[in-house]
Amino acid sequence: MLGEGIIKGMAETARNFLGSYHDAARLTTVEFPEDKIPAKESARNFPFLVHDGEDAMQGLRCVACQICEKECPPKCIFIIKDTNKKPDYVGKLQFQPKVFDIDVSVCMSCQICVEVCPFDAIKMDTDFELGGSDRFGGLLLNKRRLAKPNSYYHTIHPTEAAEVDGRLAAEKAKVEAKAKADAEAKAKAAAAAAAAKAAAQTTPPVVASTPAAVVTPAK
Amino acid sequence: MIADLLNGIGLLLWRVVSDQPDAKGALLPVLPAVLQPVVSAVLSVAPIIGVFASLFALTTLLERKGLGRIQNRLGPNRVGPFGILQPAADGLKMLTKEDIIPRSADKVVHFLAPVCLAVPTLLAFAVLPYGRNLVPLDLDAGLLFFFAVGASTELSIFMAGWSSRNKYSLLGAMRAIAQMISYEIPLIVSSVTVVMMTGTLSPMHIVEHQAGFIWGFIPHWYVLTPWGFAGFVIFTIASLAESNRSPFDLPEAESELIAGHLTEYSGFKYALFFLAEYLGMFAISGLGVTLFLGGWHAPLPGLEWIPSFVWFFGKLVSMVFLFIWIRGTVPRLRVDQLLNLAWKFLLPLALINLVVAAVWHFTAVWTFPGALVVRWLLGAALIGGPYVLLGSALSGAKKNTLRVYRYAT
Amino acid sequence: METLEQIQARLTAEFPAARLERVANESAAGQPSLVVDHAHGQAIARWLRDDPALRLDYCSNVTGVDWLPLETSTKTRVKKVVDGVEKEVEETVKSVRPGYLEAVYHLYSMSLRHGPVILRLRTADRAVGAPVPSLTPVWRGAEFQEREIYDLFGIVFEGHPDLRRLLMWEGYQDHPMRKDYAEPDDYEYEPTPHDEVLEKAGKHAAAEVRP
Amino acid sequence: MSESELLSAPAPTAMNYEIRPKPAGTSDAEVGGELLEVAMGPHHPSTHGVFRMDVVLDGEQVVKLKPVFGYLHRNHEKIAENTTYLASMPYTDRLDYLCSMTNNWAYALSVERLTGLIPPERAEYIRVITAELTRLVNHTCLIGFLLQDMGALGTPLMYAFRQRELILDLFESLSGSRMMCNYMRFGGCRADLPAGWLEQAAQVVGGYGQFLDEFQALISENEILVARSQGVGVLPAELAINSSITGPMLRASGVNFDLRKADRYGIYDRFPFRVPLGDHGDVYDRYMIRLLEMRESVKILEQALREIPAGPIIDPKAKIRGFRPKAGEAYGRIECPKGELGFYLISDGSPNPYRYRVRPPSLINLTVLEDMCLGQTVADAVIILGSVDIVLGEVDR
Repeated sequence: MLGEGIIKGMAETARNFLGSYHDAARLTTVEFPEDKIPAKESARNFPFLVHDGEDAMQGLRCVACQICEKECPPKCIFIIKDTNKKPDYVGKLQFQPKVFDIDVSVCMSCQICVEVCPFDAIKMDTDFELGGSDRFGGLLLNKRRLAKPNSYYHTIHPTEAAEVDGRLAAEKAKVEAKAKADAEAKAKAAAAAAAAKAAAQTTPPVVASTPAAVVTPAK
Repeated sequence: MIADLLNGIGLLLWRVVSDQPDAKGALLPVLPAVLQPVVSAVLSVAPIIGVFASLFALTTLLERKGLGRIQNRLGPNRVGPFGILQPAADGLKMLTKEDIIPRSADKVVHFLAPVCLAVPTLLAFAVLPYGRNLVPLDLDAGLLFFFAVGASTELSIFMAGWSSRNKYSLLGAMRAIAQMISYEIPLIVSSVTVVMMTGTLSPMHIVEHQAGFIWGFIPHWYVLTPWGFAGFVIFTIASLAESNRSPFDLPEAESELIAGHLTEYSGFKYALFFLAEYLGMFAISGLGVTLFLGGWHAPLPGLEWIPSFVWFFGKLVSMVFLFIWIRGTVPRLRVDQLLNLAWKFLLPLALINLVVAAVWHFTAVWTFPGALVVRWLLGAALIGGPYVLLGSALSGAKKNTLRVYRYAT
Repeated sequence: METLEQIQARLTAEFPAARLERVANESAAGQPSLVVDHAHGQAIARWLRDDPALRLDYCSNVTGVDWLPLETSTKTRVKKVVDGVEKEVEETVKSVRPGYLEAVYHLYSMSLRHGPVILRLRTADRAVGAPVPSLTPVWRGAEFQEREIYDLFGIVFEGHPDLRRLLMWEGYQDHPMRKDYAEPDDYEYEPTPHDEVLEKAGKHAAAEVRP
Repeated sequence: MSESELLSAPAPTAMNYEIRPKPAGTSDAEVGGELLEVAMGPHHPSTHGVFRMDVVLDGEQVVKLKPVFGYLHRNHEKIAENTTYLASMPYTDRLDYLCSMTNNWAYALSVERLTGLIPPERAEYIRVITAELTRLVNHTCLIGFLLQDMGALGTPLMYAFRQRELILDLFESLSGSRMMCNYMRFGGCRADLPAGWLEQAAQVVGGYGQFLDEFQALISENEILVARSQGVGVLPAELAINSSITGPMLRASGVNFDLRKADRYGIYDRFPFRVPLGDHGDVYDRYMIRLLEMRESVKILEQALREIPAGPIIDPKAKIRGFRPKAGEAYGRIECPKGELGFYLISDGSPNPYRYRVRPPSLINLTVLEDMCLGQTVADAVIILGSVDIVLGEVDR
């Protein structure tokens, strides 16, 4: 009959009208500045640079390898290598960025820089309340503004950060173990050499010394 | 003198609130004779403008809130507590916007159009009875006056559309003309049934005819008779079209014609159109309340102590809420379907409804027990049959049916 | 579905005069294609569409490719008489394959659910406005895509019913998808770290001043 | 048939690009009035973005309609040819910005065709789940937009968006972004499902049936909707096939062609879903087909969420840095919610594709826009456009 469908529809809208007063599944509005939905762990907005330790500039994990600059789809990363090196987390001397700029007016939050970074130096931030009055300079973030401590990374992406830290620690342990083993082997070799030298005076050496097996921690 | 004046004002207010006749008579004799006609006019006009302008503000808020709730949103709630000051903010925004007149527009007509729309709309309020003794102008041919004044709004919409020199405006204006003229007819014919039954064109008397209760508790409103119900439905549909409300908002069809005749209007002029449209909606709802919903009569016996205008405005707001509810539910008709609905469905039904009303009138002499029920059923059958037939003819002409779909695996 | 070899054999039988060339595809997809000559392009397309065994009624994808002139050097060992002695000498032969533009059609069959058969139409050279026959009369679905190729590559489709630019505006001169397209540098500049744009614009301005 | 006969055979559709003769029975306004040319768009509320239709009207009746594109053109293909394979992935999100997951998949699938990478089982399941969720998102939005175009003042749209948000939440917790997911990678997916995701997804999917029921009750039987959309914008099946129409629009015309069935890409052969087909090819069928397809998607999702195995999510051969496919070309296509989304890639062995082409279903589905609109009114043209389901990011690329 004519009008039946309209009446059905009106019943439906009435149900929603009433439902919006008592059913939270219907009235899903979150009134933003007062209420906020906590950021999801995987959320991403703009990248930031992770630093270890207190001093942001000293602790930057970035080694200015420029892979992210090359892979960035909209080409919003801008890096100049510094000529002086600084030690990284395992103590190896690495380059550091002299300039590390991200133009967030161009950045499209794709996370590819994070994926391609071999050093876990760049991660995605979840902060989205970034309003500002300067349209040009304000949106060009330099490395001081980009640098954020590892503890911050832990607060926004706890699972991922723990995993990264574990990996880095494992790597560090590996390197340290290797260094230790190397040192031991060296000492051994030196001792052996000394012994050989001493022995050489009596008998020629028979067995070449082998370095001790390096214990590699499971990854 | 001052004491007399204050006394007069107090008495006037008391008479309004307590539904006593001749409220103005309480104040006017206090004043000098020269002032009396002027004050009398002001006393009639100022409350109408004041009350309906604030009702307009309230309705825009109610509409936005109601639509919001229907759509599972909160609606405006930022300006003032519960967003109550939102209309003020809207009004301020409208007033401070730049008034743009397109370079190629007909400037005079472009300016006159909103004025020409607002004035007759306000005039229509003159004949509506708001309370038991509260009618600004008790014209004998009040209904005629109402329709005459209401019909003149079409002109201003066409003025707006034509003078804007915008293709969308023109299309919107053409639609508006076709729509409003077409729906004027079912609107009037459905009202004529009431005139037939009451034998008067005065809204005041029509309301008085609906006094009393059947069996002591069913109000004697016309909407509760078969012809009255059919008439009320036709009247409501036609008044939706007359006030350009969804699903008949074709003249300003947002998704097709941007804003139709309003495309080139901004600022205060736009606000005036907006105001006039809502005032038109109130006026026509007010007429609907007067004709079919018993005007200012209370719905149940024993509630008469509540001032009668409360009932009137309560019913008016309910009508408006119905309009909002419909707006939140249905899509828009197409222009040919709109005209088909008017000419092939509403008009024949309204004419048949005249016959039903006549039958109802002449069977009033039946006095056997249960006569009322029999009359009711007879009337319902007389109008319901044509409704079903015309309805299936209208929707079945194109074999519009609910379809069954096949599936491939 | 028949292999491309079989289709080619049947096409050769049907159109003895047509020049057909199979293009191998080294990728894992293994979708070889068939280069069709201009004179028989439409007829072959129609035949492919209407042949009951193929029924390639659906032209899925039409696109252009700009092949730059390719310089290939092949090393060959040639026997040569050097100083009266016959010797085997390695010689590098440089050959330049001329550039051309190409329209690629991916054809499928909706009714028989197979495909793709890939047709290629090649222009003689990379000149703007080099023609190929349009296949829009055969598959309406090619209409916008051929317009797009005309717009972005500059291939003219002969027999296309409505060959206008699709994405760029009327009056635009260049064809942006060509490999030698130079970006314009006259658009509004906003300071970003991408100062190369500014640099380029400066150079452009300087070049305009010089002559 | 000989060659000359073939050449002279008439094309299956009239290709007269002058003002076409009006369809029989619609012409009654020959009273010497002038035609009205209206440029609908690019700033028009219901052209779904910056699309323009140059319409010639006789009264309210459309006698000629030419779509004009390019207002959102940014030469996506050129950008992709100047950057690495991986860096194009986030750009594909922005093609059809409602369906980034399926765009990702189509691109990843094409690259997998090019290189021979094989995604592991779990990744295939995740792809099916996200793609079907995307289909729900897209169809939900579309019916909302379509009804908005029809003049239903936002109510269906808001209900649709309310439901869509739930899925976007899922996407956010999976990929980090609600719409620009950038989730799939060549040979798998980027990140594994977070803890509790499957349960949350099952809950959302479980509630979808109720939403669809409510939506149907709200509007599907509405007389105005029925009157507005039945018999409007009819697209015959032959014309649809010849014009390369794909997706729900094709199926509404009664052609049984769904790439999930025809190509069986991914692991779609494991899901016994059905393909709804329309018989009339009008706007109502296109609307209903989408509603019915959503119900099938819900079934697929329920099965996939139940059966998803544990395991790796990316092919171990996949390289994130220094990705250089062998020279060659590949065309991969999937059934994205709007139709067939294809990526055609030519590699010359360098890190950047030599040719990168998107086959945009939105654009190609517009081929028949004029045919569907002729003889209809302006109001119909708007809903016909709405029923085609275009996203300008994809049309203009």
